[in-house]
Parts: sequence; C-alpha cells; structure tokens
Amino acid sequence: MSTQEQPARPIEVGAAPGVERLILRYGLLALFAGVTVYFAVTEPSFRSFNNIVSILQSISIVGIIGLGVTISMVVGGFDLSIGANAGFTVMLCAICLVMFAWPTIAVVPVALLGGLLIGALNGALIVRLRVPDLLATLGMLFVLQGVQLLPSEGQSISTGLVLDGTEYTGVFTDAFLYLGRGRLFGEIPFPIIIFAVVAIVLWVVMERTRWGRQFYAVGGNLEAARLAGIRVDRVRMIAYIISGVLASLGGIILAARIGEGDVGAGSPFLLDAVAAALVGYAVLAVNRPNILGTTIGAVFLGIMLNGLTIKNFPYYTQDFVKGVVLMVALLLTFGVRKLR
Amino acid sequence: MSTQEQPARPIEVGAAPGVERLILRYGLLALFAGVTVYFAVTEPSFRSFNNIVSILQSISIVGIIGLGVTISMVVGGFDLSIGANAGFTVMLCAICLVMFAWPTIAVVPVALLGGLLIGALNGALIVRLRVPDLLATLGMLFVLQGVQLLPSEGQSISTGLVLDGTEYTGVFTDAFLYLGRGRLFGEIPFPIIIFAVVAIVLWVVMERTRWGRQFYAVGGNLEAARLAGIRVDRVRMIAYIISGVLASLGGIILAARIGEGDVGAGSPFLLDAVAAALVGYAVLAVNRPNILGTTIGAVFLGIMLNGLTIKNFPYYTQDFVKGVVLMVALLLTFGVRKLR
Amino acid sequence: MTVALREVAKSFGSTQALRGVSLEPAAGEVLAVVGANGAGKSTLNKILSGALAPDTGEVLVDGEPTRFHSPLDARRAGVETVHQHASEWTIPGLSTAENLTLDRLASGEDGAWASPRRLLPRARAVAEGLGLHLSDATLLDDVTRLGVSERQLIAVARSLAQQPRLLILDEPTSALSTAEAERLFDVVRKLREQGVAILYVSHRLGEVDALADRVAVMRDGQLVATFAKPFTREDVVNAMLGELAEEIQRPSGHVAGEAIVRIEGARLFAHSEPFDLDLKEGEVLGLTGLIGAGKSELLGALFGLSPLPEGTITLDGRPIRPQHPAEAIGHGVHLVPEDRAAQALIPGWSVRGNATLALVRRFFTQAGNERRRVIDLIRDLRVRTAGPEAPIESLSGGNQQKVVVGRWLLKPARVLALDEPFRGVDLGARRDIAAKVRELSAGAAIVVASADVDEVLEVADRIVVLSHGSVVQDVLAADASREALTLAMNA
Amino acid sequence: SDEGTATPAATEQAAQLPEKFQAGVEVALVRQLASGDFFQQWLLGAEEQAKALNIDLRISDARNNNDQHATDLQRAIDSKPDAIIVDHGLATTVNPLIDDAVKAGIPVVVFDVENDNPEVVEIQQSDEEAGTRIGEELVKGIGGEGEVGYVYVPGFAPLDRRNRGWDEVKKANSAIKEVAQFGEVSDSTANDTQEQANAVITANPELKAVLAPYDEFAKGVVNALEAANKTDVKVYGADISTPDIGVMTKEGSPWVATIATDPANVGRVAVRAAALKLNGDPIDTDVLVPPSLITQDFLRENSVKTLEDLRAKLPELNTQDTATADWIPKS
Ligand SMILES: Nc1ncnc2c1ncn2[C@@H]1O[C@H](COP(=O)(O)OP(=O)(O)OP(=O)(O)O)[C@@H](O)[C@H]1O
Ligand SMILES: Nc1ncnc2c1ncn2[C@@H]1O[C@H](COP(=O)(O)OP(=O)(O)OP(=O)(O)O)[C@@H](O)[C@H]1O
Ligand SMILES: [Mg+2]
Ligand SMILES: [Mg+2]
Repeated sequence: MSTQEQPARPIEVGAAPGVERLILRYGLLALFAGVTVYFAVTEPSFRSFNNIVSILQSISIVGIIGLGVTISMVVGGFDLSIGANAGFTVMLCAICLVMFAWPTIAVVPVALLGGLLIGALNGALIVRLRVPDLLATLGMLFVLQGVQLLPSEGQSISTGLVLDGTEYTGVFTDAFLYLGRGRLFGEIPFPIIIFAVVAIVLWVVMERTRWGRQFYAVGGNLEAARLAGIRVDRVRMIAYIISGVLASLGGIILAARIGEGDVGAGSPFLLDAVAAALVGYAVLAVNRPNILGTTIGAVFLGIMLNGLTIKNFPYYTQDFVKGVVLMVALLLTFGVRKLR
Repeated sequence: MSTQEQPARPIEVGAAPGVERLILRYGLLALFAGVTVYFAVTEPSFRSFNNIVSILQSISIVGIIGLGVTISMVVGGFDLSIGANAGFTVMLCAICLVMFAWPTIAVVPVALLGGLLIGALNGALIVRLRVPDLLATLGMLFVLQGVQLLPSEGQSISTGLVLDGTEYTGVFTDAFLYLGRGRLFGEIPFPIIIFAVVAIVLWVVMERTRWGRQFYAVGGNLEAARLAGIRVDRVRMIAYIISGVLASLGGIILAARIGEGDVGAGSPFLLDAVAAALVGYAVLAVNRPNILGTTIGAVFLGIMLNGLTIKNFPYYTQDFVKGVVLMVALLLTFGVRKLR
Repeated sequence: MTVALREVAKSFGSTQALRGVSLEPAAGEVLAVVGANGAGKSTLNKILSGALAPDTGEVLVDGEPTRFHSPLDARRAGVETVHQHASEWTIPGLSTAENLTLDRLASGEDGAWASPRRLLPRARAVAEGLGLHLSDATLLDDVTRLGVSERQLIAVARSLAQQPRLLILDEPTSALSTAEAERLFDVVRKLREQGVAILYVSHRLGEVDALADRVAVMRDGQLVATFAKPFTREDVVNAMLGELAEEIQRPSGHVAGEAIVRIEGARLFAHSEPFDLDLKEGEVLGLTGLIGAGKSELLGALFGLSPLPEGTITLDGRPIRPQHPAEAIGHGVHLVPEDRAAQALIPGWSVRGNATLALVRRFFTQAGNERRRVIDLIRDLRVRTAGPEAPIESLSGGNQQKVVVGRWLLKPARVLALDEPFRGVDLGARRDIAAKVRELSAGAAIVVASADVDEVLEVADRIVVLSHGSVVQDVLAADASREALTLAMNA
Repeated sequence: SDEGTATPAATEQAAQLPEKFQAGVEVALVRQLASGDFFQQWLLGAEEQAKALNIDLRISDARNNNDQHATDLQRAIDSKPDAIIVDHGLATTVNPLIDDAVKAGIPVVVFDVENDNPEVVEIQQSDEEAGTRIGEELVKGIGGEGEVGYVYVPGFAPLDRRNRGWDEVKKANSAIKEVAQFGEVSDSTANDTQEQANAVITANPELKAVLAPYDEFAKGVVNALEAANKTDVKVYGADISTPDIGVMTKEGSPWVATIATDPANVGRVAVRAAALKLNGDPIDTDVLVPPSLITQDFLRENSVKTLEDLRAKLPELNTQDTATADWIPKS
C-alpha cells in the first residue's frame, strides 16, 4: 500500500522456547479449532457432512476473491476493486447470457478476460503511471460500479428483461448454472472444487517456486528486487492480473449461484475478502499475506457465521461474537509475543 | 498499512519546468475546477448560495471522518474502524438520548469519549501489542458493528422504542439536533462550521507545527523518527485517538442529522472517507496523505454527486461518471509526470 | 569479453551526474574509481549494471553497443554489482537463504522449485564463497535479524557466486570491519587472478593502495585522471579534490577536561567483562573494535536504545538511565546512528526536513530560519545538492551521510556520539566533519565509533578498543599505532 | 417488544393446538437480510406468532449476500425442518432450491419472492396497489397538476412493484410532471438520499410534491426539505415505523401521507401461513397483505406517537383474518 511504512516485523518465532513458541505459532489455529470443536460438540447438525459442505460452499467465493487480494498484498500493493470487479463480472455474465444469448462456453472466457483486463488496467496504472495502488484501484472500483449499471440502466438482468421496448429472452444456461450449483460426484459442490484447486495451485506457486519468492521479494523491497534482476514491473502487473482474474472467477461463480444479473452483488465481497486475508496474516504467526492463512481465514469466518446461525444466535449478536473471537485471537497471539 | 512497501516517491515537482510543473501541481485542481465551472455555468441552481451550502453540508460528515483517517495514514497506519465507529456513536447517542433521556450536554462528551476510547484501544493494539494496523482495526470494526446492535437487539432507536416491555420515551433534544441541523447566523449549517474548524486546526497542526512534523516523520521512517527523539509510540497512539474522536464527532453529527439511532448508518462512511483521503493524495501532487488534500477530495466528491443529481443524470450513470472523472484526473496528473 | 562505457552522460533534472565518461575495466585487473561525494561514481556503476539508462553515450559489451533495459540484461552480460546503499542489499520479509539465492531465484537457473529445503544447500554454498558460516536457523530466519554488516556480506557473497565477468563493488567495505574487509580483499585478488574485471569504488585510499591496478579519478561527473601502478596517494587526492585537503589539526599537547560521562561496572552483554569508561570534555574519543564488539551497543546504552544489563552511567555527576532516545536527548546526549537508511533518513523528505528533524524546538515550525541554517550546513560540509528543498533521495550516498551527521551538528549537545559517521564519506568531507566535531568538543564529550582503525587514528584524541563487549585498550591517539590497535581488537 | 407482549390468550390456547404443534415443530426462516427496522419488526412479529404456535424458529441471515442466501436455504433443506419460510430473495437464486424443498416434501412459504411453484405459498404486500394508492393520494393532494419529484432505485422488487403502480397513476394524470428521479440505496439510505434531494430541491423551485415510496427515502427528503426551509413541498411516502411517525407528526412536517403494512403483521402472517401449510390446512398460494393509507392528519388527530399506538388506533393494520384458522391463536 502506499502509505509510507516500516516493513512489518515478523513475529519472532525462532527465539521463543517451548510452550510459548507453540502458542505463537499455533495459538490462533488452536483457538479456531477450539471454537470449531465447541460448535461440533454442542450442535450435532454442525458436524454433519452436509453442513461441512455448506460451510465450504459458503466461503468458496470469498475465498477465491480473498486469494486474489492476497496476491496483490504480497507484492506490497492492494486491490480495492475486487468486490466491484466481481459485481461487474456478474453483470457481464448476465449480459452475455440473457441479452446476447451466448453459450456458456463463450461466456466464461469472456468474463475471465474481463477480469484480466481490469487487472491489467489496474496494473498499468500502478506500474506504468505510478499511481498509488489504493488510489488506482479505488478509481477502478468507482468505474466498475458505474459501468455495470449502464447496459441495463440499473436494472437487474434476468430472462425477460425489457429495455427500450426490446425483451431479452436469453437464459442462464444449465451449464453455466452448474458452475455455481453443480455437484461433483453428486456430493461436492463445484465451487468448492474450484476454490480448492485455486488455493492449492497458488500455495504451491507462492511457497514452493521461485516465482512465489519473486512476488514476496517485490513486496519486501522493490528496488533491491529490481537490482537483483527481478522484473518487478512484470511481477506487479501479474499480481494485479491474478487478482483481477480471481475476482472475476469469483464473480462467475457468484453469477451462477444467484442465477441473474444482480446489481451490487459484488460489493460485500471487498470487506469479507480483505478480512479473510488479514486474519491470514496472523495465522501461523507469519505476519505477512499468505495463501494458507487466507484460506484458513476464510474457512474460519465461514465457520463462525455457520456455527452462530446453527446455534440460533440472534443476527445482531453475530458480528459482536465474531469480532470478540478475532480480538481474543489477536490478543492471544500478539500478547504472548509481547510478554516474552 | 502493514504490507511491506517501498515508500511512495514524491512527485518530483521541483525538477519539471514551466507548464509541466503547473500541470503537475494544479492539473488535478484545474480539472476539479473545470467540472465545477461546467456545473455552475450549465445549471444556475447549482451556483446558488443555498446549493453551495448544501454541498458543504453534505460532505461535512465524510470530511470530518476522512480527516481522521488521514491522520492515521500520516503516521503510516490505517484505521478501518472509522465507519463502524461513527455508526457505533450514532447508536450510543441514541441510547443516551432515548433510553437514558440524558441531556445533550452529557451525551456529546460521552460520545466523544467513546470515540476516544475506541481510538486508544486501536492504538494500544497496534502500538503496544504490535498487531498489524489493518488487522487490529478490522477486529475493532467487527466488534463495534456488533456491539452497537446489542442494547436495542438490532432495532433502530427512537422515541417510543419498546424493549422487553419497557417503552423508552427520551427524545433527540433540539439542542442535540442543532448539531446536525442548526444554522449559524440562520444561514450556515452547523456541521459546516465544525468541519471547517476541524480542517483548519488540523491543517495548522499538521503543516505548521512541530507535532505535525513528528506525525509525518513517524509515517516516513519510524525508526529514524525514534532515534531523532520523537516518542513514536505516543505519536501513533495519538493519531489513532484523533482518528477515533473524529469518527465519533462525525457520528454525532450524523445522529443529529438522521434524528434516530439508525442501525448501520456509519458503514458507508468507511469507503467514502477513504476515497476522500486518497483523492487528497494526488491533489497538489503531494502524493502523501494531507489535510488540505482530503478536504478538497471530500468537497470534490460532494460536488460531483450534487452536480450530477442537479443535471438529472440517471442514478446508474453517476458512479460511472464519478469514476471516469477520477480516472481522468489520475491519468492527467500521473501521466504527465511519466511522459516527462 | 569486456564491458565498457563510451562517452556516457547522465543527468537528473538540473544535476549533471555524468558528463561524458569512458571507462574500460580490463579482464584481470582491479580498477579503482575514486572521487569526492557526488562525483558520479555510483551513477556510473548503475549504468554499467543496467539499473539506470544513460542519457547519451553507450555501454559496450565486447565492443558492441548494447542497451541494458534492466539489471537482468546486465547480469546476463556477466556484470554483477554490489550497490552502495544498505537498502539495496537485502530484502526484508525474505529469509537469509532466499536473500543469498535471490539472483538464481530471479534468473531461474536452478529450476522453478524453491522450497526452503531446496534453498538451504544452495544458500550455504553461496555463503561459503565468501567464507561465511551460517547456521540453518539463521538461514531460515528473516534477513532483518542480521546486522547491517552481515547484510553487506550477504550482498557481496551473492554477487561472487554468480561468477561475473565484471564485478562492481560500490563501497563494499562501508559496513565492514578491517578483518572482514581483509577477507573480502583476498577474494577479490583471487577473482583477479581468474581474469575477472573488477570495478572498485571506495573512499578508503588504503584499500585502493592495497588492491588497485589502476585508479580512475572522478570529479564533477568527469573522469579527470587515470593512474596506473605505481601511483602515489598525493596524486590521487590531488586529482580528486583539486587541492590537497588540509590535514586535521589535532591540538598539540592534548588536554582533556573534566569527565562528563562516567560509565562504571558496565556489562554490554550478559556475559561480557565489566569495564569503566570516562568521556571527557574537550576530547574526541575514538571507539573501535570488530563488528559485534559492542560499539553500537555502548552508544545505544548512552542514548537509551539498549539499557545496560549491568552498570551505571553518570552524566555530570548525576546517574542517568535513559529508556528512550527522547530522554537521552533531554539530557543533551545525541547519537548519529550507524545505518543511515534504516535509522536516520526519512524518505520523500527534503534535505531541510531531514537535517532539521531533531532541531525543531518551537511549536510552530519556521521554514525560513530552518532554511538558513541548512544552507549554512550545506556550505560547511560541502553537501552536493540542488538545494535545501531537494529530496534526500537525490543526494549521493556520502552526501546523504553528511546530512545525517549535520542533523546533530545543528543542535548543541553535552555528549555527541557518532556511530560510523564516515560511512561513504569522502576524504575531504571526512575532514570537514572531523573539524566540525572538534569544534563542538569544546563544551561536550564526543565519541566516534568506527570499525576502521585508520579513521579512528585520524580523528580521535584518545582511542578505546572494544572486544567481546569489554574495553581491552584505552590509549591516547598520540601513543597508538595501527598495528597495536588491530592486535588489541582481535584479542 | 414493539407489537406488544404475547397476549395471555395465546398461551391459554396453546393447549388446543394440533398434536404436531404441541410436540413442537421446527420452521426454518431463511432471510436475505435482517438488519434494518422493517426486518427487525417483521422478525418480532414472526417470533411472537411462532411462540404462540410452539414453533421453534431457526433463523439465518444472508446479510444481503445472495450466494449466502442460497447456501443457507440449501442447509435449511438439508436439516429437514417441518417448514421453510423464505424472506425476500432473488427469484432465480432461491426458486430452484425451493423446488427442491417442495420435492423433499417440505412446505414452503415465501415472502416477497416471485415464485410460480403451485405448492408454494407466496405472501406479498400488495406493493403495486400501494404504489397506485399513494400515487393517487399525491395527485389529489396537489390538485391534479404540477411538478413532482420521484425517489426510485430499480432492482429492488418491492420498489419495482410500487413503481408499476405509480406508472399507472402517471399515465392517467398527464398534468403531473415528474421533473426529477433520484435516490440511493445504501446502508445509510436516508442520509445519502438527503444529499441528492438537496440538489433536486435546489434545481426545481416549482416542485409541489415528492413521492418517496420507501420510508428511508421519505426521511431523507423530509430532512432535505427541512434543511432548505421549504414548506410548500409535500412528501408522500410508504412504510411506517415509530421513528417515521415521529417525523410525520412533527410540527410543520411535509410528510403528509404514507402507505404501509405493519411489518410485524406481515411476519405473523408468514408464520401463520407456514403453520397452515404444514398442518395440511387449505391456503391460497397467493396471500396478499393489503396496505393501509395513513395520513398525517390521522396520526395527529389520534395523537399517535408510536407504532404501538397506531396499531391500537388503526386495527386494520393487523390483518388477523389473513391466513388463519380457528386453531391458530390470534396475536
Ligand atoms: N535519483 C537522483 N535524483 C537526482 N539526483 C541524483 C540522483 N542520483 C544521484 N543524483 C546526483 O548525481 C550526482 C552523482 O551522484 P552519485 O551517487 O553518482 O555520486 P557518488 O560519486 O557515488 O557519491 P558518493 O561517494 O557520495 O556515493 C550527485 O550530485 C547526486 O546528487
Ligand atoms: N558476547 C555477546 N553476547 C551477546 N550478544 C552479543 C555478544 N557479542 C555481540 N553480540 C550481539 O551482536 C550485535 C552487534 O553488536 P554491536 O552492534 O554493538 O557491535 P558493533 O561493534 O557496533 O558492530 P558494528 O560494526 O556492526 O556496528 C549486538 O546487537 C549483540 O546482540
Ligand atoms: Mg556513491
Ligand atoms: Mg555498530
């Protein structure tokens, strides 16, 4: 991000002995696990296969988008446009399907290409013109939020939409809907599969390959990375493109889930995705954006929402409980480090 | 924010000669002015005194909150909890006024104290426990969003609220409402006065005093600031406290504007306030958070909204136009620099 | 196989950093490049290493004009560079192992996979090239855990491991102590034998004497002279500064005043030997020792950065125990920290802002007054800059250092501690700073810490050698010799 | 709570509930959105009726995230409740799942969802009628001609339906000139709408009335008028809540009429419908809850201060006859 800042210090795991080290590294995870076990023990329906699937299902879109924003954070940037990008993609899919009556096979690539272009545009603004990342992606957010409303004049897009006297009769095809609603082997919802594949691929790339190291290097010290021969502009560009593509992938699934071009469907995902990525910072005491952390963060937030709902907590207490658990987690992890 | 990052390079104004230098420094302002003049020329009602007052009135809350987040950005941090803080304050005011029937004179200090405590808590998490700023303030966001719903069990709070069989009959007093609706000299809405005072005081402090210098130094290089004898922890703490207090000040005015404890009223202010602060980065080519910039940013966004509405642009084009103008502004400012 | 520059010019805004320089480091030679701060040495290096593009002129690879579009292109042509600035050496957030193998991660010559396990042996091999032994824990830990000198060594080791055709070392010993520098020299000589061309930038003429086959002298962005072996130091200095810099006038018959600071029974590290030390009015105390000997630790204790595990400090008879630099400053104790990028400079700020950071006393800042004082400072220390409002990044390394030192020269002190103040500072400026410091010593105790024995010998009235956290020698400069000090350091 | 404590009668009647209910039944309430006054009142009504019927109401809230809404609904189906109530939602999102639920033999009641499944009970506030009636009231109020402003954001089903009603009124009254259309739906709708209303008021000095068929819109417009000291513009709104009553009855308030159903009543109707359905009692597939026109004068004359008072003074708000049976306790 563009505010000037010291690099965050990693949590000092190496130095802490025994138990404290364990608390540092696994305290947050343990707390998450504890909450999960509590739900599982007290609510049989929580631990049912169907419910576990439903939790994963509910976080797959947030998770995918969150992974995208994580990548932008890894290179030291920030992509504010992810939610708007997903919302834009929802409308784009709806336009292609309903207004142009295109087949799924054409819509998905177009939608992904849309995300890619948005990411590339963000990247170009930030990398080429040196617009501060938050500012560039904020501009993009406004533009996308606006542009998605233009074709249908602000209306939601579903079969039967009437615009200037023309009725559009394209439909959300079954193939398209499968992307959000289908189940592999009749059991596992397709979005979960996509999320899992994305998470695993990104984890391998970011943690186990030289490209991942390059991303982190760029985020750590741009100039030193450049001087070491890393093509920093390209890396940053690619990071924003990945972020854009993942946001649009999330948008495609979202479109297939809701089955119509719902105006404003993407907006809530900005905060949720960022929340997952941020919780991921603290997981495993890494203190930097990381794929595994974001994934765990998304799952944890999903578990909280699901568990609290199953326990029939009134809606107005849920945010509070979620916030308190997060705060306790932070106090635990960072407090222990501090006391040492 | 906490992702690791190169310090943003200042736009090198000194080096550019003549015209380019002017474009760099005043290009964005000129564009804003151009848009404003366009509205003023084409819409007589836009330039009426009443309308100008109404624009200023409309941005005063965003402006005040935006100034708060600007301060947190100046010290190299970020306060995500501002919107939730404002929302919390709205509910807090409503509780004090309606449920406890307190007089205004008691409610306002309590509400400001609430904001102060929230800021101090944020600061303590970030400064003492070294929780990354985004993470700490995100936790705070959730907690506040939750806690504001608890007392009234998720209901809006207004005179006549019934809870567990008790009816609460306190009212939003006229004195309190004056804070949001009153007019000084019968002409100038009170919120504008507050905004102006806050902006001027902060501008003087940040740009002309030792304290301001210290705030920027802490944001520029924490360690260097510390070694120069600046009490960096104290400065960062104060920054978050200022941010908290300003968010709650915004919340108080908001409460007085809407005249009831409206659940969720604060949330939209996060993005709006951040947007104003970010636009402020680019204004005058400073490329860092600054008070004047945020103020101009808020005014500009207010002008856009007002002007487009007066010109009766369909609502679905407004975001788009706003985004495009922002983008053009960015391309202009940063593009010129790049070409050089 | 040569890389050369032909008539290269480069300017930044109105500053002409290079005005037509041709240079051809030959295979198997060490070509030293010397020149005052801001002469253009680093700019030249950056052009050779692809980090900057020349405005005019060209880079020749084997006689062919070539455009390096990025550092990667230069590295492909066999040019390896250790840059001058600490911030350019390593990447925080990555492990030491990753930092050691950064080039290979960028180029992909070791394949795509880069798990920590895979990187360890490669990293160890790179470190061995410079004789560095690092534990696995250190290799896996974040590189920021290492001190600034260790990070410089990492950068050097990384470049060596690439088996360059042209190796550019831009003040590679700026953060190193004499012993480590010696080790580096051995490696450099070995490379020379292997036919590598080496471009060596340094302000330490001793190193130049010891290493260089040829010396290129730069002044104001031009190559003013080249000397082949044998050359004399006078020739070089003369060409460099245009006149012979005045020797520092050490007052004859050194008379130190009262002790201002008394350090008693101090342990720097938990298990080091306790020692006593006085800092006296009117005396410049030189503090030397190997890296990790505890010089910074000692200054840090005075300045409230790292309280002593044991021992007392009294200032003018009153015991002090500062917990924060602000407290120390309140007592009149000032410190110029050793790592200018990390600890002293505020990026994006002007020279004025940086120089006056600690000065501001009044509530309202006074731009006019500040500007006047900074202009004086620029003149006194001969800072090469476009003016007080120029961004600090636009200054050459040595000139940035002058601003950092200058920050504390603007403010009257009771105790002034300078940790490695001459890092990257040219001969002339070193003497300017030393003279200025001596002026201040009239009413204050001055400590100059440096791992470079020669620097200490040049500026100090009294010299204290630290080893393993304790004082092992305390002599008047007049009675000290290079050899005796070096011996004591390594005790 | 707002709609009054459960009447003692209700508890007495529990004994006469069908066996199924005496043992306790579980109904899943799958909500698209829970925050906001309307939804909170709705829930209070629903909970109260559920309690009277010995129904265990399992509530989920998708927070306006339609993907989450679908997931919640799926989970509700998986947990095999005795009935499901779907509160709001996008038709294309929830209808396929509703069909699944029907196939699985679960009775389904929807509120404010367009659904064609004949097995599903669809409850609606008659929004189109509401649009027409408040529109006609406006026409009457300004003497059949003049400039009016209109607050509307497409894409929200009830607003769209109310818009259809208003469209008809406009067609029938050519002397009415709609000079501005604006509005913004957000977490802070009233405040955001106020900013726009400010601009509209300034731009149109001839404005005679504003139709703001959603209470948040109306509040925003009222605040804007107040701030601009405009006393000659009338506001016609929709929906009602205690704060709204406060705003309407305030001295000099321009908000002269509103068209509303009682959200708590609608919540009760939804639960009753679910109860009927799961008990196998006959029930229409379309249940319309008719709106009532509430004028400023009425509120003032009866010194109505709260929703509570209004319910007492305007009993028709509680449509006790909608979707009911003898065994269902009145509340
Ligand atoms: N990025 C920049 N922007 C503006 N001016 C610059 C920039 N980099 C270098 N300069 C200027 O170019 C000139 C040469 O700088 P350079 O860093 O090459 O000097 P140097 O010989 O390496 O000095 P030193 O011994 O202090 O390292 C200096 O006057 C410096 O101020
Ligand atoms: N005997 C020791 N016991 C514990 N820690 C030690 C010991 N010797 C060195 N260290 C560690 O080494 C670090 C380097 O010490 P210090 O910075 O004071 O050395 P220095 O002489 O100033 O070297 P430099 O030239 O790098 O500045 C210290 O931070 C300290 O933690
Ligand atoms: Mg240099
Ligand atoms: Mg040191």
